[in-house]
Amino acid sequence: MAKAAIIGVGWYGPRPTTPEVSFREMVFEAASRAYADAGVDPRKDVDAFISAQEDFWEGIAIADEFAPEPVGGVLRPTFTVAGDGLQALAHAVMMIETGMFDIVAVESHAKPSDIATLGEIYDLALDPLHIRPVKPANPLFMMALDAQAYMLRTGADASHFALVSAEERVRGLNNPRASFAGKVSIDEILDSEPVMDPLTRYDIAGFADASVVLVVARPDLAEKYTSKPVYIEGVGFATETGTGTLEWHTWGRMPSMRIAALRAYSQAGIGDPLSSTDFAEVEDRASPYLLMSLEELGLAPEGEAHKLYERGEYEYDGYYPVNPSGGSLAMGVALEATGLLRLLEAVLQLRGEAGAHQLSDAERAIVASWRGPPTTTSAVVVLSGPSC
Amino acid sequence: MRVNLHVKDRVAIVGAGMTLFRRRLLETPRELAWEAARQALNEAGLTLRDIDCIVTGTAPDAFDGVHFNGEYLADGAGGFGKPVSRVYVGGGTGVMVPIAAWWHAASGHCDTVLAVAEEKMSPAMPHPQYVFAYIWDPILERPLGPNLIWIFAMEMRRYMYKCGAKKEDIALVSVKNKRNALDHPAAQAAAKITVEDVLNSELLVWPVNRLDISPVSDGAVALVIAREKTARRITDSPVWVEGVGFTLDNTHWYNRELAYPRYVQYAARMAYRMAGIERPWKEIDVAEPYDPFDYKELHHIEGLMLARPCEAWKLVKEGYFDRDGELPTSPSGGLLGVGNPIAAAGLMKVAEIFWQLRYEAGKRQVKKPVHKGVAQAWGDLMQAGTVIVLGN
Amino acid sequence: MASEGKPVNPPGTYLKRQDLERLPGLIRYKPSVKYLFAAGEALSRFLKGLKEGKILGVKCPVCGRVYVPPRAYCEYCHVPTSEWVELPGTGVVHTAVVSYIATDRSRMEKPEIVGVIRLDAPGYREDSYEFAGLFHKLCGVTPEQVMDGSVIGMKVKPRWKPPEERTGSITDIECFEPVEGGEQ
Amino acid sequence: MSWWKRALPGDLVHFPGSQEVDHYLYTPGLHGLKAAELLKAGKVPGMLCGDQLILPPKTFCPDERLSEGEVVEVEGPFIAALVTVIHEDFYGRKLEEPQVLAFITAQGAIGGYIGVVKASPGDVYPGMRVRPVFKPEEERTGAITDIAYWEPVAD
Repeated sequence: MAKAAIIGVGWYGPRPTTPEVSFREMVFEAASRAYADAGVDPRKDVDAFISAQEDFWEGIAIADEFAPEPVGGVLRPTFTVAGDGLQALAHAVMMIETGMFDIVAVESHAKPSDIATLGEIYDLALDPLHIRPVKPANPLFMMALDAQAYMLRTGADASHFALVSAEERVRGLNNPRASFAGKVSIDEILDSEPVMDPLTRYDIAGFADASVVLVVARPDLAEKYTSKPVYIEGVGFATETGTGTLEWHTWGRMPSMRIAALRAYSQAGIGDPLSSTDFAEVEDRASPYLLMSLEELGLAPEGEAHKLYERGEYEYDGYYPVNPSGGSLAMGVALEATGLLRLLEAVLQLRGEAGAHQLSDAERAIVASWRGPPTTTSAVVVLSGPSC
Repeated sequence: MRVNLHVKDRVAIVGAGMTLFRRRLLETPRELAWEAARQALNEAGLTLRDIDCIVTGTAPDAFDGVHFNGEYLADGAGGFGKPVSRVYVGGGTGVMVPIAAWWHAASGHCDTVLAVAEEKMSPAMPHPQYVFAYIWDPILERPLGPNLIWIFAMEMRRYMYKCGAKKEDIALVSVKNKRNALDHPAAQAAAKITVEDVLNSELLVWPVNRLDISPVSDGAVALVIAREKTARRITDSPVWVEGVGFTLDNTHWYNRELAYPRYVQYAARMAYRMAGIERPWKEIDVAEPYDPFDYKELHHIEGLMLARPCEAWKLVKEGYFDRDGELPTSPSGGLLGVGNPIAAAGLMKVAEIFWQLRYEAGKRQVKKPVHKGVAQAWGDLMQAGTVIVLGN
Repeated sequence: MASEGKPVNPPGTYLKRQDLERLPGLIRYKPSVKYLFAAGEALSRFLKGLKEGKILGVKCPVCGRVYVPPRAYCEYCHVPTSEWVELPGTGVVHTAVVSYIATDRSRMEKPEIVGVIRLDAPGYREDSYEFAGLFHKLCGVTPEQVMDGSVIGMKVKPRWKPPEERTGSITDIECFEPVEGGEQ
Repeated sequence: MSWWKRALPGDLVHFPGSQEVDHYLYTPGLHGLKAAELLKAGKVPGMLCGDQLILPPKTFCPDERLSEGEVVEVEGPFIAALVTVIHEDFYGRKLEEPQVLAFITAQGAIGGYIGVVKASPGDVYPGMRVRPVFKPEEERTGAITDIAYWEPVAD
């Protein structure tokens, strides 16, 4: 039994910079497309609106002030989730399941091109007592430590990360939303300058401006609005520990993603995700996380993800395609909109509207997101398409 | 608004806890969350093992001085390997937290939820007022060098003009709430003061004097929320969440009438409808309207439809809202008396209604018998209304 | 004593200001948090108008509302706005206050009067609740006029900075001042 | 989306802004006050939750009762369990000198410290033994920065 249905999607970007629009105008464009896609009037048909954003990304203290106007939520139930867009989606699902809301709109946007000191804002995310004063030279250091822990545990090496980075960036050439795509070889990556051992700049995703809006409905109402509903069968999210205790994190693993996945799978009635779903869009803001995600999501046996990846099992035409979109490495990290961008890719696949990178077999999918360093929160969604 | 009244599961509050509210606390933000969470768990007789999900609230991050403040607090709120999410609507956050916790439980996703709100304003130097400069529109408003108090003063001035209230009428709210707070063990700004004291305190932005305003505070509050079956196992006296409502008005506050908070009224209507309340002024026994400024309590009493527009200030004069009055408001002492750690202050109001409905408020217990109470918070650029109706 | 009441013994360790500064293990940190906000199409045009001494608004094709400051969309109809209009700039004071403190709460040497100006918008579908308007400073009025209420409803107009000093900012308008003989 | 869009060169405004305060003062918290005494004495603080040693001390334990931990001295030995050499900052600018950053734990402990290891990038590896080097006593403030850096210990 589906918990909710996505009846409309709209987006703007993702692109490394969008000087032509304010963040509000960007949200309005994405929202207009989503409501047109769903055939709903936000001022009459939508019962509540959720925005996923964070103050320091926005440059505004209590940034939710600016949420209602562009999304159509003025004088309506509107609020903000400080988390990845998939967490906001989880709230929408819960709201619908109470029986009190029929249609909920979910919005998330990112304008990293508006931020002049993005690195220093990442510094502000580090624990002020134990980590920030140590002055790590790069606030994303968690990615390198996780990568090394993963290597030590599984025997993977830098060439496996390079393989993921090359594969994803090449794959993005088929995706019009992938600004960071391009042809690059494994050797080029391995020979390039390291950023933080063992990661090169090819292994770390860039940042992108984007806005994504979803229209989510009670599942039994979906067909009233669209012939192509995408159903949410399960949604889970979890936090491993706070950033105030990042040192307690299990390095080289993403326990939060495992917990989130198990919740989502149990709701969807999934035992083995590999045989019950057709493809996945998973976390990859640094290449090692793609491999870690595969294990945490149960898509690869413990410690084997890099070997299966090397064998081509997760290629576009492999046994189980992972990130047919090219992932964040090709599309960029859109701050809190990252999860929704990946969900958008999955929705388009399930609706058969993915264009040049449409999979032939796409009926059920997994989407997983992580909020990025130094956080330990993940969210996982199980989706099924109209033909499922 | 379309509201389906057939909600799947009844949800109750079964425990509450809070820290002291003070201008400057030694505890880190996550320690504050921890202390409040632990108190709430203890009061409910539970441990973290019994908790399925966690909802946190805090806003804005530039007070604590930590980006991803929700993530930073997560472990303090008990978020180890559990679903944790943070919601916010500025000052309305404190009541938004139990609203979100409500749907975590009412949807069947979680049996028990720990709802924690925290704010530590004191790290921002030289004065937390700095941070309030950033709530304004960066292009149209910040270049004018605004101070947060301007916005309230402008609203208060408009209310006075429209409703004929005078500064001394409004000051009575501050006198009442600070007096009520004398009986609150966590209170920061409890005092026996007179209207003259308010009028003679430092003039900040006419018509606002220092004693018209709640103080700068650190603090945290936590609630334990559970679905009906579990709630009845935990306690003999659960307090039911009977209605929830929330509304955001537009960002452009200077494009609308400021004398009446229609966003609070919309949120209240949503909550009352869910709770089956048709005549709130008769059916509500005790209320905690949001009172960061004294006139704000009047504004919100009217928005909550507990008094007619422009009449709340007259009723205050008659003692109607006193603890032994017809409809006691802010028996806790409110933000003016207990203190105002933004998000935590709103949740403190919900905790007060919880204690009132359990007859556990001690000296603060209102005189009349209580069955239904309402708590409300407000925030952003005079645009957010969050309302929760509780019943015993 | 029936009960002391909840909460019982709320925890927390209060610090005096001077004790805070002396705390062992205290961390002092200077943040660097800067932005360059893309104003977008609507506000960019509005700011350009200010530089030219014009107050521009934009109209909703569905409900007819005139938005000042302009937005690319109507927030009530959720449609793109269509026609640009130039407003005369005159209006009435909706509310006004006298500020004795600056942004950082330090006391100002000279009090400042600020308020909301409800702008005249010919062709605007008037509404008792919503209106075209700006938040700005007021000059040429006294604190006493604010306090006795005579400033509310007063007819005002923008006092522009000289053209060469304008930068395309809301501060290109120095303040709003009373229109001669236009009181009430 | 509006019909009047045109975006001529020079038309679009970018407006500077910030979200800064003058500075933040972060209080050390309950555990921090106790840890400060140890740090000032040139000792590494940890936390006991029952018999389990946890680094760094964070006041409360990750157990079901959120019980309060006990701040204790950790004598070591310390191991740089994970080590990265940082070559570029967030903006892709090459550092003048690469920084060796490690996750440093103690035998039998959960958690650890994030710390800078003073060593040549070619000489570091995960699992290497390190020891803290404290600032001179008169410069210590009780903060984590009292540990100036960590250095390798010859095996």
